[in-house]
Amino acid sequence: GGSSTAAQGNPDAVLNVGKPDGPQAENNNPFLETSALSNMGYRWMIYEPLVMLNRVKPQEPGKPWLATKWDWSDNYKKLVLTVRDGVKFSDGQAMTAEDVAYTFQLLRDNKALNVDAVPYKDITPAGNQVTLGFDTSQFVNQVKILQTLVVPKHVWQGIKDPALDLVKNPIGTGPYTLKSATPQTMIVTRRDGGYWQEAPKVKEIRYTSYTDNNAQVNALVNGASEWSFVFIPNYKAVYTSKDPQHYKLWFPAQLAIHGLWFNTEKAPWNDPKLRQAINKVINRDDIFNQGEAGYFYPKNDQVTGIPTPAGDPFIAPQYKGQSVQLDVPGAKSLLTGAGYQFTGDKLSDPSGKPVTIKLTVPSGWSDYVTDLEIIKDNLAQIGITATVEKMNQDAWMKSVDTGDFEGLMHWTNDGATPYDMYRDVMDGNRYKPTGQGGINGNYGRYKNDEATKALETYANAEDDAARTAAMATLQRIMIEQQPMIPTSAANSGGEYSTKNWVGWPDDANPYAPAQPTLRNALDIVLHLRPAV
Amino acid sequence: MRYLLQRLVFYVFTAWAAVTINFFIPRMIPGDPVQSLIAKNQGMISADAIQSLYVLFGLDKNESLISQYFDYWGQLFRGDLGISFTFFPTPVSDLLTDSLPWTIILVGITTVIGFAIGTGLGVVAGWKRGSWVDGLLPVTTFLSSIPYFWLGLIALTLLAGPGSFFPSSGGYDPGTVPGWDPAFIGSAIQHSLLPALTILISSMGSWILGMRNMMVTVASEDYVTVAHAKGLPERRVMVGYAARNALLPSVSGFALALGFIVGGTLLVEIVFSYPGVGYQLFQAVGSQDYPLMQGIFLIITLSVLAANLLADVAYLALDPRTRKEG
Amino acid sequence: MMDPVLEIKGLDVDYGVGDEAVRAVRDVHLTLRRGEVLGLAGESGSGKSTLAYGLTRLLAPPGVIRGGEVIYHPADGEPYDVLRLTDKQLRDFRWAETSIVFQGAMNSLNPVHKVVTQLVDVIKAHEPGTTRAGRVARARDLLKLVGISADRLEAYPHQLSGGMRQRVMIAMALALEPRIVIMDEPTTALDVVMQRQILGQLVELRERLGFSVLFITHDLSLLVEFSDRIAIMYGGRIVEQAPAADLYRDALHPYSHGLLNSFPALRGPRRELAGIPGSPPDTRGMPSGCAFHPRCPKAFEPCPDRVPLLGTPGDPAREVACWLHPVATS
Amino acid sequence: MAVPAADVKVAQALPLEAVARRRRFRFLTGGKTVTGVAVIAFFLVIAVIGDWIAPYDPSARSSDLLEGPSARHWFGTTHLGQDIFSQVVVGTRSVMLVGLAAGIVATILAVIVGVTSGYLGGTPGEGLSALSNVFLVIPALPLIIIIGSAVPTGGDILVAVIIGFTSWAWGARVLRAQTLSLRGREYVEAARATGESTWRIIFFEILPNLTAVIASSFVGTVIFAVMSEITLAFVGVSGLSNWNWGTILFWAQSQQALAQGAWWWFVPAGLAIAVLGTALSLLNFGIDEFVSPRLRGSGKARVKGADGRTHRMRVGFTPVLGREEKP
Amino acid sequence: MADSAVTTEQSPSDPVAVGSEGDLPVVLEAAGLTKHFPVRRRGRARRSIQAVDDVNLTLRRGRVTALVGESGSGKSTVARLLAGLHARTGGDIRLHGDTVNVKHGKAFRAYARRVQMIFQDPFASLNPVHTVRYHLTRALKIHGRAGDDLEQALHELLSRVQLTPPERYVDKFPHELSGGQRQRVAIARALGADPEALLADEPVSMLDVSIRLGVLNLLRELKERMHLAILYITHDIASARYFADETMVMYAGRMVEGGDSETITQRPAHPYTRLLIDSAPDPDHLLPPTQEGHFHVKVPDPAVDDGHFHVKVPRAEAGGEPPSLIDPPSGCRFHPRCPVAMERCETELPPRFDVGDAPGHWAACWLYDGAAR
Ligand SMILES: Nc1ncnc2c1ncn2[C@@H]1O[C@H](COP(=O)(O)OP(=O)(O)OP(=O)(O)O)[C@@H](O)[C@H]1O
Ligand SMILES: Nc1ncnc2c1ncn2[C@@H]1O[C@H](COP(=O)(O)OP(=O)(O)OP(=O)(O)O)[C@@H](O)[C@H]1O
Ligand SMILES: [Mg+2]
Ligand SMILES: [Mg+2]
Ligand code: NI
Repeated sequence: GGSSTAAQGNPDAVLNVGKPDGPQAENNNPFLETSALSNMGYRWMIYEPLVMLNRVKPQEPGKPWLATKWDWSDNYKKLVLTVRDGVKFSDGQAMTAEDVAYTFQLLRDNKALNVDAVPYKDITPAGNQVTLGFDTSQFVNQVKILQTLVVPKHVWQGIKDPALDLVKNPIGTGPYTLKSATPQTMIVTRRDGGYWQEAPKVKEIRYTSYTDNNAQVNALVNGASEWSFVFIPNYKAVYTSKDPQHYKLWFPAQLAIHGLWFNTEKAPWNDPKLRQAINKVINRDDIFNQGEAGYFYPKNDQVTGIPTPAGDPFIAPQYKGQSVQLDVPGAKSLLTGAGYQFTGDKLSDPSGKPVTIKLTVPSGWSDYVTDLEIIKDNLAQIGITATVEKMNQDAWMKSVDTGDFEGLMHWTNDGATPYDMYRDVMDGNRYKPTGQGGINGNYGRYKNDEATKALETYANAEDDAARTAAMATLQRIMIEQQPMIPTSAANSGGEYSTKNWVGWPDDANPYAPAQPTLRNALDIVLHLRPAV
Repeated sequence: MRYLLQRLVFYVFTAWAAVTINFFIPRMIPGDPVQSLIAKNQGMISADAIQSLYVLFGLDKNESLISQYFDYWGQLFRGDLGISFTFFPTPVSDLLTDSLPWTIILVGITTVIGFAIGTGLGVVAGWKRGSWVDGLLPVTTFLSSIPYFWLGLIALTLLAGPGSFFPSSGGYDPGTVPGWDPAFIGSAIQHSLLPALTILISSMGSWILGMRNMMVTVASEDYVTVAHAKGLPERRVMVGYAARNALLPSVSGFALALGFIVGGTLLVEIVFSYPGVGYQLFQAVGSQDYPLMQGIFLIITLSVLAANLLADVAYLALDPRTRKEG
Repeated sequence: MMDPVLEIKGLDVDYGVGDEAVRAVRDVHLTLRRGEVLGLAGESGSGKSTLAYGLTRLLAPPGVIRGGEVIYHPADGEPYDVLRLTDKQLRDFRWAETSIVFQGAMNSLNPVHKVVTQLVDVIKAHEPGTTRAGRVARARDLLKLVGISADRLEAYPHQLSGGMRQRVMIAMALALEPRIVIMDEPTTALDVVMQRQILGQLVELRERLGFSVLFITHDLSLLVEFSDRIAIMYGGRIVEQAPAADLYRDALHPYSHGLLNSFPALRGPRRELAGIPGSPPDTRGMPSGCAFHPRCPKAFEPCPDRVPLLGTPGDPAREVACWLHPVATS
Repeated sequence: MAVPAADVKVAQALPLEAVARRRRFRFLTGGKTVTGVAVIAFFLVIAVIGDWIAPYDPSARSSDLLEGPSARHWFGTTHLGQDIFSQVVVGTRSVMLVGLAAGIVATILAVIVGVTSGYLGGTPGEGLSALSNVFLVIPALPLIIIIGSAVPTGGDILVAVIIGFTSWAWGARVLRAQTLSLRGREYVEAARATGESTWRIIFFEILPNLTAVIASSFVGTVIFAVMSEITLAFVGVSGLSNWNWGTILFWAQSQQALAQGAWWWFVPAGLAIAVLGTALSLLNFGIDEFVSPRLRGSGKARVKGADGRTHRMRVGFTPVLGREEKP
Repeated sequence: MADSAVTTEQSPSDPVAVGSEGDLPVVLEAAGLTKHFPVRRRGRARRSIQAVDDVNLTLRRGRVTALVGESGSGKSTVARLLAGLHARTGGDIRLHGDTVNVKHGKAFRAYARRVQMIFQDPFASLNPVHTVRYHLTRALKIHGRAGDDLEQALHELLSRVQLTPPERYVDKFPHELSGGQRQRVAIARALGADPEALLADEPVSMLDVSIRLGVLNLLRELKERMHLAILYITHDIASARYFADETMVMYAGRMVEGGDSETITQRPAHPYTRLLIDSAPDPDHLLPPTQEGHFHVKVPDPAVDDGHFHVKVPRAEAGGEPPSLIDPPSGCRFHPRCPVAMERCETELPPRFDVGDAPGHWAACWLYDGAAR
């Protein structure tokens, strides 16, 4: 609940959103991740997706938004979209199937804009319907396609090179229009009318870009920011305790993970037994509490690595409810069983070489550094000497790209199903030998034909049963082979204050991830009510 | 005139060399802007986007470094600084017009004030050796030895906070829209106070010290003794004779400081979330944004050179001995 | 005998204080009379400059005046001690009553101000009532006085030759028509032709304006030619003082004698020169007794132990401090 | 009024050489310089023995998470329970090492470029001078950041070398100016006339006379290097993998120590930097006074007269001892 | 007014009679020596300071040749040219008749061994950071004269310049020495090479009167003992008379008069020399300074009874400013200041004319044109 002064405190019905992204340029191109519009998140106040999907519950079908109906057929090779009637762009022109089709054409024709690399082929508008045809099954891409935002054809037709345009005056179907944009602050205001559904209560949203986390947290603490997505160490002391009644944060997991990767081509890390043993000793609680401040990247100890609860529907029945247990003796016996020896408290591999590992991390990434420090301690318990080496980010990126590392913390892709995440971990089609750069996933150089096959099956299967089977296979491989060791789930959340506005998503009402830059941000804004 | 012409040739050469170095050095960094962008977003941009980003940034064409170098010069001569990667496709020049004024106003004014106050105190300290102003020296030395980001953070913690007059971040109030209206200017000034104070405190010491030592040196010159012997009023001797001459070496230091305004304030801008060039450069380096880096380097180089030229001219104006004539 | 304008009594000047102090000028008694040129000679380091700056309190740190009096006799009014003046009084006294021409003219002129500024400055400070035009006109006249054309008023010091700069300094020294002009080696940096030009002018001006000159140099032959009276310094003390011609003909102090014997003569018979054996005393460890005794060919029993006092050896116009010439009074 | 003979004897008792030597090292007697030397010596000792005297392994985690200063942890602990006192102590080595090594690299470069360009004159001299001007124009800190990121995992020495390579230009410029003025000195000409070779003139006639300038530029570079290293570590771009004061501040900052109220995490390292910087500046004073006899000669600003009154040394108004300055 | 009496009294210690100069072997010789310093200032035309123009000079064994002239007339430049420290613009330098053309390396060292220079300022010509020992050892070592017993050679050298006992001086730094002692060290350093010719550039001008004499006497003694050829540069013409056998007068980069010292100082021929001598302070002259000075010019005019007439010029005006060397006056460079300048002086450069009053006395002045013929 809010206080009675809240409404008085916010007579203009302003919502202050902050992000620690540094000064922005006036760039409102909705297709580019580099634009201020995307960075700050006001993209979704202006442009709207065809379908509103909730990442927290990936299995839910999604809310019809600009499309009222979407029908897949021909094993996900064909999609028929029914476009909503009565939607108007903010310049007053009606949105039609033409606009939707035009948007897809833009993506198809401009490789640079097609960030998701969806292989669009046939795009045919007809009446209030648009039909998309594909050469391959788009099962795994369905979310990406349905979430596509719609731009007005009459505006974009006149743009010479859509990838190089700053779109000074963005026009979309969303409830807000851009009022002003300066490097520090961008302001959107509610449309005077003509929005296709009930207008939001928030009249104006101010997006402020702070230069670093400290400034952003400061702003949250002193109320200058009411909604943000930023890492807060010791959040209780620093943030929520400052106003426990109003200051909240919520960071639900999404279907992507962070974890410890090995170059699985390098001995002894090519030995699944060793990896399994390590999996048994990594203290995920410590990582969660100390590295991730007890909330940031949610703890992930599901044996399959699939974050819960978002991934619950995908976990094979035999693995449901199983979590990794800290088990140092178990790890030790597993190792001795596999021919490893302990001399004193040092581990050596079957060939007698001591097992050591160099863990690398970009020097400024404090949570990963902390995670690795913890892992280093954990590994010492089974006699593995680890060193944490901080290097600069670019060099680290390069070492990831070429496989020039022994162990490191890295993330995976995110998707509507665990497919994307598993694909990143063990897709043999993406394998490149150590030393060769240009890799796109599979940083661990993991090669397992069964896994590759299972991934292909999952993407192209004709029926759900085959998919479920493939998913189970992948999970089994993950457990048996442990190509990487998940430590945390990726999140999509945020900090918010209920002082002026209520109606935010939370555990009780998880209708959207509370992150101001995701599509769902619009859904959240539409849910907000002034605190009374 | 001939002298200035000579300097000009020198400046042109230096500018060329600096621009060339500025072009090649950023390209020594391993990796590329796309990877940096992906790393920055840690999974928020999917790995599938790599290809589209390469296409977007135009990095898919394999051009040799040398031909890029010549293209770059071509661009420069057209007055085109290129397009930033981080803020693709915003032209670098737009970014600079956004950020430069902030830096120039904040740091420029504080540099000038710092120089003026520091030099003034230095004059008095040097003239009245042993007086209380002289006693300030150890204090200012200590203050100027404190890393100023640290000073800034402490100042933020102690002075800024909920309800404080000093805002804790930004260049202006988020509610105001930049423009020449009193509300905005007032808020901009209010926001600049703390960073300005930090810069002032940590930069004044060296001015005081330099000027004091020069004053002590100059005070023992014969012409100062003559000025005393002439029975001139003390102020006239101090200002017109001693300080006027002692100032000369500080002029080039000051000019250089003016030149480094653009580049030297990275940390202040980070600490105070101030929307200036320093932070932009830091960001550009972090994300391998060559065009932006080069653009900022170019500005820094040019402003240092311009400041040097200014120093030359100022010297010419201040020190008649450098005006060589037959 | 002419009236005194400046009497120096028992002046002691040190560099530094305490044990480290250098006693550069010790117990100096000297009188400058109206309208005369008093030459002050002596080896380098004997304290000539120190004396000159000390009496106007212009010594740079670490110089301190340890004691003594400098009595000035103004044209009208009671004599007063310059060392007792307040800062304000001293400032007014300076230049109006006593002006100084320093050794190096290049360093005496402020390099960043024009000649006219520096000339006008001094007039303005002492005669605030004058108008700027009047002051500039004065400055123009002054330059003419020393034979520099008025168009050099707008010049900066570095645009003038050494000789011109020195003459500008002389012009400046005369700006307020002071009664005393102190000249510290005004011509050592110049060559003989220039030197003679400038000194000729100076002597002529003195005739016209009637000021007294304290002329410092270690070039005795120059002094003999130009001054009325000569005082010789050694080791911080005046050791002899006499009319120029008398001193030249018959120096009483062995040091003065030695000095005169160190100049090769340009005319007259070529003679062998003896010079002075030994080297000048170290200021930090001055010999006891007569400071000259270690180098003195005529040193005898009292010299190493007792300091000879300056006194009249018979001829009332002269004074000497040497045990060879017992003095009537002390 | 004669000087008592006893006075003279005392003055003579001091052997001349001793006096001269004493004067040479007079700059060491100033309180400022002694303080500077003492503090730097202290830090150097810590740098050497830091690893042994640190009570804990600076990276070791413990269960005392984020605790304030106590008898067990003098400077408190980090969010991982690491002992901050140990971090500061152990971190001293890296700071001193980088500072000194960068100072040495930069000084050597500055000497080579500055002195040669000053002495040689002509086209090679101008060329070298242009080179140092170019390096002067290029902003050092960003350059250090960039070069720093070009080398993956540099140790301290590498960072020092990079800082050294980017910060020599100012010193070279000063040295060049000095050399230019020394080149015309008669003793250099005299050495040439004696038949000395060029390199001998540079190394034996000119360089020794630049000692003080070189020393002061060395100290200046050390200050700059220390600040750069700390800045690099603070913004988290350096390849430094071990502890230094900058990394402590980086951690404090990334864990928002001040917002958490953990001032102990932030203050000691910052103060250590300020104290070291002050000490280095103080040393610089000493060197300055050593270089400029004028700063040296004007040692005391106040003197005590025989009457016990103090007089302020003033240019233009020589104090008259035993007399009041103002009636 | 009558001339002051001229008593040419040969110093008893002077070993060389004036007339015998031709017999002594020439050590170092300069013919047509010219040095122009380029100046880089405004204006397109490349200008230069004509510091030394067409100078002829001969240094003979065991003789002192004085070079006098006002400040900036090019005296030091001549010495530097002879020492090989400047490259000459034109002319020839011959050591024992062989043209010298070396700038560095071994050959230069060999030359330096035979021709050494003493610099003007004893305070500046010794490196403050090196001891006396270093300075002298280097001089000995470079020229391979260190031999087996360096210490011995050092002591010998110091004794030769009367710095005795040597042990007291070897380990001193220059700042611990007095001016005279420094100048002696500088001389010792020059002697360390055991040269044949010594170029002494105002070796005493910075010294105190009493010390000055000591150094001059020392140099003279060395000349006599070691038969050095010495070039003594000064603008103190009285000391040239005292010390040198032969004197040359320079004005604005050119030699204007030469001859044996006594003749030059007592019977100067060139108007500039006269100005110089008249300006020198001289207690014996005892002319009231304001009185007009006068020039004695010997002209071939039988009408004048005593063989010369007097030109009366007020002294102060006789001076005038020294000429610019960038744009030197045409003809005789002295003509703008010359009280007896004639028309041809402005256009034609006067060659050397024999004055005729003493052997070897010449002047570059049109006044003596007739005297020669
Ligand atoms: N700042 C100083 N500190 C210590 N001693 C000094 C200082 N200035 C001068 N002296 C000493 O005082 C003595 C007198 O110096 P002063 O300059 O008066 O000599 P001078 O007779 O003018 O010599 P010169 O003819 O060389 O100008 C000298 O021995 C000198 O060494
Ligand atoms: N290195 C140089 N570059 C340019 N000009 C020079 C150089 N050396 C000397 N000159 C000029 O050459 C002229 C002669 O100088 P030089 O030093 O030979 O005179 P000098 O007769 O020795 O004078 P002084 O008696 O003052 O020592 C002067 O005008 C001087 O400015
Ligand atoms: Mg003096
Ligand atoms: Mg000379
Ligand atoms: Ni006559």
